Amino acid sequence: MYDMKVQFANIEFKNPVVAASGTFGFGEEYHEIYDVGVLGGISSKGLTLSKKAGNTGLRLWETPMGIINSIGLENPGVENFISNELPKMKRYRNRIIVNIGGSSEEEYISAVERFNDVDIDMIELNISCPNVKEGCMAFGIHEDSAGRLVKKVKQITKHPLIVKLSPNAENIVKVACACEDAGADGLSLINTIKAMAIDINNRKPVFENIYAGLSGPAIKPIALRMVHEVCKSVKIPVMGMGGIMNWQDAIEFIMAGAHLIQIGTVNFVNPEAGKEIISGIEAFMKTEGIKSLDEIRGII
Amino acid sequence: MYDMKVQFANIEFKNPVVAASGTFGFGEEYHEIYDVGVLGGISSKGLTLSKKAGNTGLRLWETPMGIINSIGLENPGVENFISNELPKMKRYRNRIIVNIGGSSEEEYISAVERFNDVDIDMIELNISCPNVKEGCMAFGIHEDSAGRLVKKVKQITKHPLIVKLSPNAENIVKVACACEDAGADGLSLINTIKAMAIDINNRKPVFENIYAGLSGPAIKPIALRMVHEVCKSVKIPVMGMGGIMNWQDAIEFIMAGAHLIQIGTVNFVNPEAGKEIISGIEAFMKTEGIKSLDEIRGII
Amino acid sequence: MGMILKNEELIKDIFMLEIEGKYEGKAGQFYMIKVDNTPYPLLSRPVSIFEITSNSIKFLYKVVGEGTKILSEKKKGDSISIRGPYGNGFPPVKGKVALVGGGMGAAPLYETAKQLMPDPEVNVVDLYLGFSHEIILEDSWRKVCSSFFYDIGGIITDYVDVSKYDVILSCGPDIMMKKLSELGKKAGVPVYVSIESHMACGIGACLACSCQTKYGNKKVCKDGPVFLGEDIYDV
Amino acid sequence: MGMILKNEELIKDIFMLEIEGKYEGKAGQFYMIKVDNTPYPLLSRPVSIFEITSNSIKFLYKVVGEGTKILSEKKKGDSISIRGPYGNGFPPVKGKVALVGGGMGAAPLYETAKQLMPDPEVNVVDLYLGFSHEIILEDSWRKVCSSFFYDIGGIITDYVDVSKYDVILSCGPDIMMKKLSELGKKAGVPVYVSIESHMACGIGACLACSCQTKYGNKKVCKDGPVFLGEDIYDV
Ligand SMILES: Cc1cc2nc3c(=O)[nH]c(=O)nc-3n(C[C@H](O)[C@H](O)[C@H](O)COP(=O)(O)OP(=O)(O)OC[C@H]3O[C@@H](n4cnc5c(N)ncnc54)[C@H](O)[C@@H]3O)c2cc1C
Ligand SMILES: Cc1cc2nc3c(=O)[nH]c(=O)nc-3n(C[C@H](O)[C@H](O)[C@H](O)COP(=O)(O)OP(=O)(O)OC[C@H]3O[C@@H](n4cnc5c(N)ncnc54)[C@H](O)[C@@H]3O)c2cc1C
Ligand SMILES: Cc1cc2nc3c(=O)[nH]c(=O)nc-3n(C[C@H](O)[C@H](O)[C@H](O)COP(=O)(O)O)c2cc1C
Ligand SMILES: Cc1cc2nc3c(=O)[nH]c(=O)nc-3n(C[C@H](O)[C@H](O)[C@H](O)COP(=O)(O)O)c2cc1C
Ligand code: FES
Ligand code: FES
Repeated sequence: MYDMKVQFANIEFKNPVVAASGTFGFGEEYHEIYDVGVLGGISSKGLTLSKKAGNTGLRLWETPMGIINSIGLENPGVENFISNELPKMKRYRNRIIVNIGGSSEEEYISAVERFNDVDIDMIELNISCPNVKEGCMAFGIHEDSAGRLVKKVKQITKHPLIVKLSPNAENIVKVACACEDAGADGLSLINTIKAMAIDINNRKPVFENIYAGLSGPAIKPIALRMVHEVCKSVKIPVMGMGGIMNWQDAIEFIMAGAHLIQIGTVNFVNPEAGKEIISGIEAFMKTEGIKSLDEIRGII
Repeated sequence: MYDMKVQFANIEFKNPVVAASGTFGFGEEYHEIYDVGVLGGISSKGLTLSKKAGNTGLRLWETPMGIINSIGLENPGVENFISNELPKMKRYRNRIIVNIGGSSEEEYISAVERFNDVDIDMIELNISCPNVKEGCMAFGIHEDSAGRLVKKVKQITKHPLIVKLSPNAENIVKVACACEDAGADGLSLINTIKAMAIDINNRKPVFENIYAGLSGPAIKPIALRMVHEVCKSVKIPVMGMGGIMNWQDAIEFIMAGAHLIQIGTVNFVNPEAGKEIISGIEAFMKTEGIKSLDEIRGII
Repeated sequence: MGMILKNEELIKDIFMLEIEGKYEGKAGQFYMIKVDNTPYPLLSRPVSIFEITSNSIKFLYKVVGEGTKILSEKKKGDSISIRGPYGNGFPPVKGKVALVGGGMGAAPLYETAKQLMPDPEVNVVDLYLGFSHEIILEDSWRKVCSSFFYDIGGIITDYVDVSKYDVILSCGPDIMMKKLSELGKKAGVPVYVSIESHMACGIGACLACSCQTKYGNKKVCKDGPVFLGEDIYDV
Repeated sequence: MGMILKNEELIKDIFMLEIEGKYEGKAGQFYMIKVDNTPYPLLSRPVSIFEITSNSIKFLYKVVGEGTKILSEKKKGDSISIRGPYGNGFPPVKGKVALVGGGMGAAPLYETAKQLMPDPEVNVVDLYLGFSHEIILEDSWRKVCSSFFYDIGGIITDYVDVSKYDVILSCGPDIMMKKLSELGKKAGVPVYVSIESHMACGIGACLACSCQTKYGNKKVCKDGPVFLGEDIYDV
């Protein structure tokens, strides 16, 4: 009756709630708290071709209803992921999205290529991480570099390709359109917003890199606006995220046009948020007599 | 001994704390709460050549540690301001900054020109209001339109000219540099960030204009980053703002390079904030043995 | 900072909050209540004066969202910060007065009735209240007026014979206040309405609460919340 | 959700919080405490187990910033949400054990001493605590160890003859734990240190708390907070 299923780039998700990259590890830790198999899917911690140690110095700072992180893509590398983490992720029997970062076109391409014969559901191309010195977000700032990269990656990948957009783009709508034109099967947005904090007592920036990425409810009104703008401008489906704390927020993103929503920071605030958001959406559909989310998607 | 004075575009401010445009009216209401003459200055509610009624529908929405407003530049118009409000503002004996909005070059120019023989301290050219349908923010999105407008206004005004930048600019640093090149005597940033909220029960956007402007502590980490980026790129002085809640935040902006800081949303949260921030800065200078804010300005 | 003397749930979701101290204010004015001592949520909530006693101020409020929810969890002995009184309040009136409230619009009418009853210029203070589910404080209302009428779940304006009165003071849903304003206009009886608006500053500086009136934009927080009904509603 | 039984200021800015309920945890593990029931501040604060009793859990904490300030304002009877226990805790030890704490690093050593004292494999539990201003809970510490040494304002490591012990468990400022690790390395005595890091998830998912060790990055929240000193400090 009340069907939460969502078709996204020809892949069926059992419900619209996906754990956001970098906030959920590979699912294991949260699986000790609730069955993460209830989620529509999990986007893996951002992977790079080779293992990365991430940034030194302080990595996390709390701000009013937000957090700034400077993790810097610490990850085990693609090979380790495939042998050690992926088999565990498979047990959850939901959609596996592999989030890929990189500092050069070649690195992205080699990492994506490696997955061609690996059983995953989708690649999420992260061209929006503000926390690594070279590359990554650089590709997401301008439509030309984004389009070029996406085109090349699309040519070589066998998996559906979604591109994760940066709110730091000069014009996020133009980047979105360029990705669509380059063949992306879907988009996800927003990644964190470039931000800063200063330790006034020590007269130093809080982060060694000075700038880092802001996420959490503080940015929700901005994220929602960007998701709405992008959804109005492209035909490919969108995963919306940025500050979602509860089912009400999730419904806002769906009404703004998102097919799926991702939850990041909220997992730290309430580790059971994923489960609760799914039941909240379900209850809302029942109360409002909504049979499929298609009825309310993009109505704004 | 501990001197809070700041020179900004050859104008002396008795301290670095200025009330932000649109959040302080013309000072009168707050003067019933404390002597607003203690502030370094007051930036007037955004004025347009003719009176404006502002936006219809809901104008304000609270978000996690932020507020979204869609006032839409309701104001009495330049003429009424000069005859009814300005004389009252003069009683406070601090710096009077006249904030000017407009929807066309001509409108800006006529409004600014009108002040040539009026005794005020400074013009703040608002090219960043996201809440009016035509113009205003449109000028602040791209460096070309911003530079062109500023150049023309600079030619005709007899007052020091500062330009208020939009965080929605494609590249705020480029806009800042274009304004500097065009002759601006200073910059102020940031105005509100384009944002959105949806009323899921009524399945409608909260605001008639759909998008409106986010301010408050939620945006502080983003504002601080932008102020830092701009201060590193221009030689003219900067008024920094966005989410400042207390003297610690104010010091962060000064360490990021701002000459003056403006306080907006905090006035609604704590109407005595202006006074408290000034004494907080003073106490900090004493404890740390800072004789002039020059010692810590831009040390990050 | 005041100390909470009482924060009691009268019926589901409706609370009476009492704060210790000497407070000022006239009928129809409101205070801005900071619901928590942390900066979150940022804005204070406007709430009408329910009653001013010699050593306290009382508010009657309904839990409708996050702010009022947080407020409802405060306990006796907790400290709380409020600012006010703000707004114009009800105007001075004479003769036969009807007070008409719907839902939480009842709140400002208690102090109003209390102040009007002993007024030598006022002959009659009839109080009409419409509740959606259940009556609250029945005995209290009765004590502060000439006659008390109430209704549950219906339309309170049906009970009010506007032409019997010299003036009507009202607070409640727009639809109720508009109806009254219409009736009042027909009968030549002035109807004053207390309206709501989202507010930021509460003192007239931000223009968040602007409302359109016959005489151009007015600020609900400063020029209002009480207006002449026919200046607000298109009647 | 647990109910607060006690939240008492022992000396300026240092509080003992007791929460009702049956809680688990071993010495050196921590809980994530949500300091308020509103979403603000977003993140929970990691706080070591001070003591587990049959019907409650206790935490000893210092007010250092906004979160702990908010926590300190909670009262008996308020409800509070905590998650845990997290982290590895101190390893099983044998023989003569010294526990060395500096500042709030004392907190996890109470439960540690309490658990070690009755352990048949453990012969001696000497407790060394360095305080900056004033001693707290003097009687309590004495009761849970073989010998209790303390110092105020000095350097507690000066009092510890590392070579007398089979193992050292410590918690405190980095400089103290580094010093101990050096002394331990020289004397061939393993020194375990409990380190701090800013945390978001507390369970190993976000990598906010990564720290560099001899064996590559480790997560303070999951692989720690207890590590072998020489794996962390360059000694
Ligand atoms: C002059 C005036 C007097 C009032 N007197 C009373 C009273 O005596 N008793 C009572 O129960 N309520 C009264 N209200 C309504 C009360 O202010 C709102 O119910 C309250 O602000 C809701 O806050 P919330 O956080 O629970 O709701 P949310 O919906 O979560 O609030 C979100 C935001 O919207 C604002 N908001 C939401 N509803 C309203 C509203 N109806 N009016 C104004 N702002 C709103 C809030 O202040 C907040 O900023 C009055 C409103 C005004 C303007
Ligand atoms: C494993 C572990 C056990 C701890 N046990 C205790 C204990 O038993 N008693 C005690 O008093 N303190 C303990 N702490 C330190 C305690 O977590 C911090 O003092 C507290 O988080 C400060 O929060 P705040 O909001 O008051 O400070 P703020 O500085 O305002 O906090 C801002 C942010 O930084 C984080 N933060 C600030 N200082 C620290 C710190 N030293 N360690 C980790 N995060 C920090 C906060 O969690 C918060 O997210 C422990 C820390 C860790 C990692
Ligand atoms: C600690 C942390 C680590 C993150 N790591 C990644 C990452 O590796 N790859 C990526 O695409 N996004 C990463 N993100 C961004 C999130 O996936 C998400 O886009 C962002 O946090 C906004 O959503 P939220 O507000 O719900 O957290 C990370 C975010 C956080 C907070
Ligand atoms: C209600 C409101 C009205 C505003 N009106 C104006 C305006 O008229 N002109 C202008 O330049 N900025 C206006 N602003 C923007 C503020 O001056 C300021 O740039 C912004 O709010 C960020 O600072 P804050 O976070 O301290 O509020 C307005 C902001 C608010 C909240
Ligand atoms: S609430 Fe600010 S003007 Fe009325
Ligand atoms: S706090 Fe998230 S991994 Fe340790």
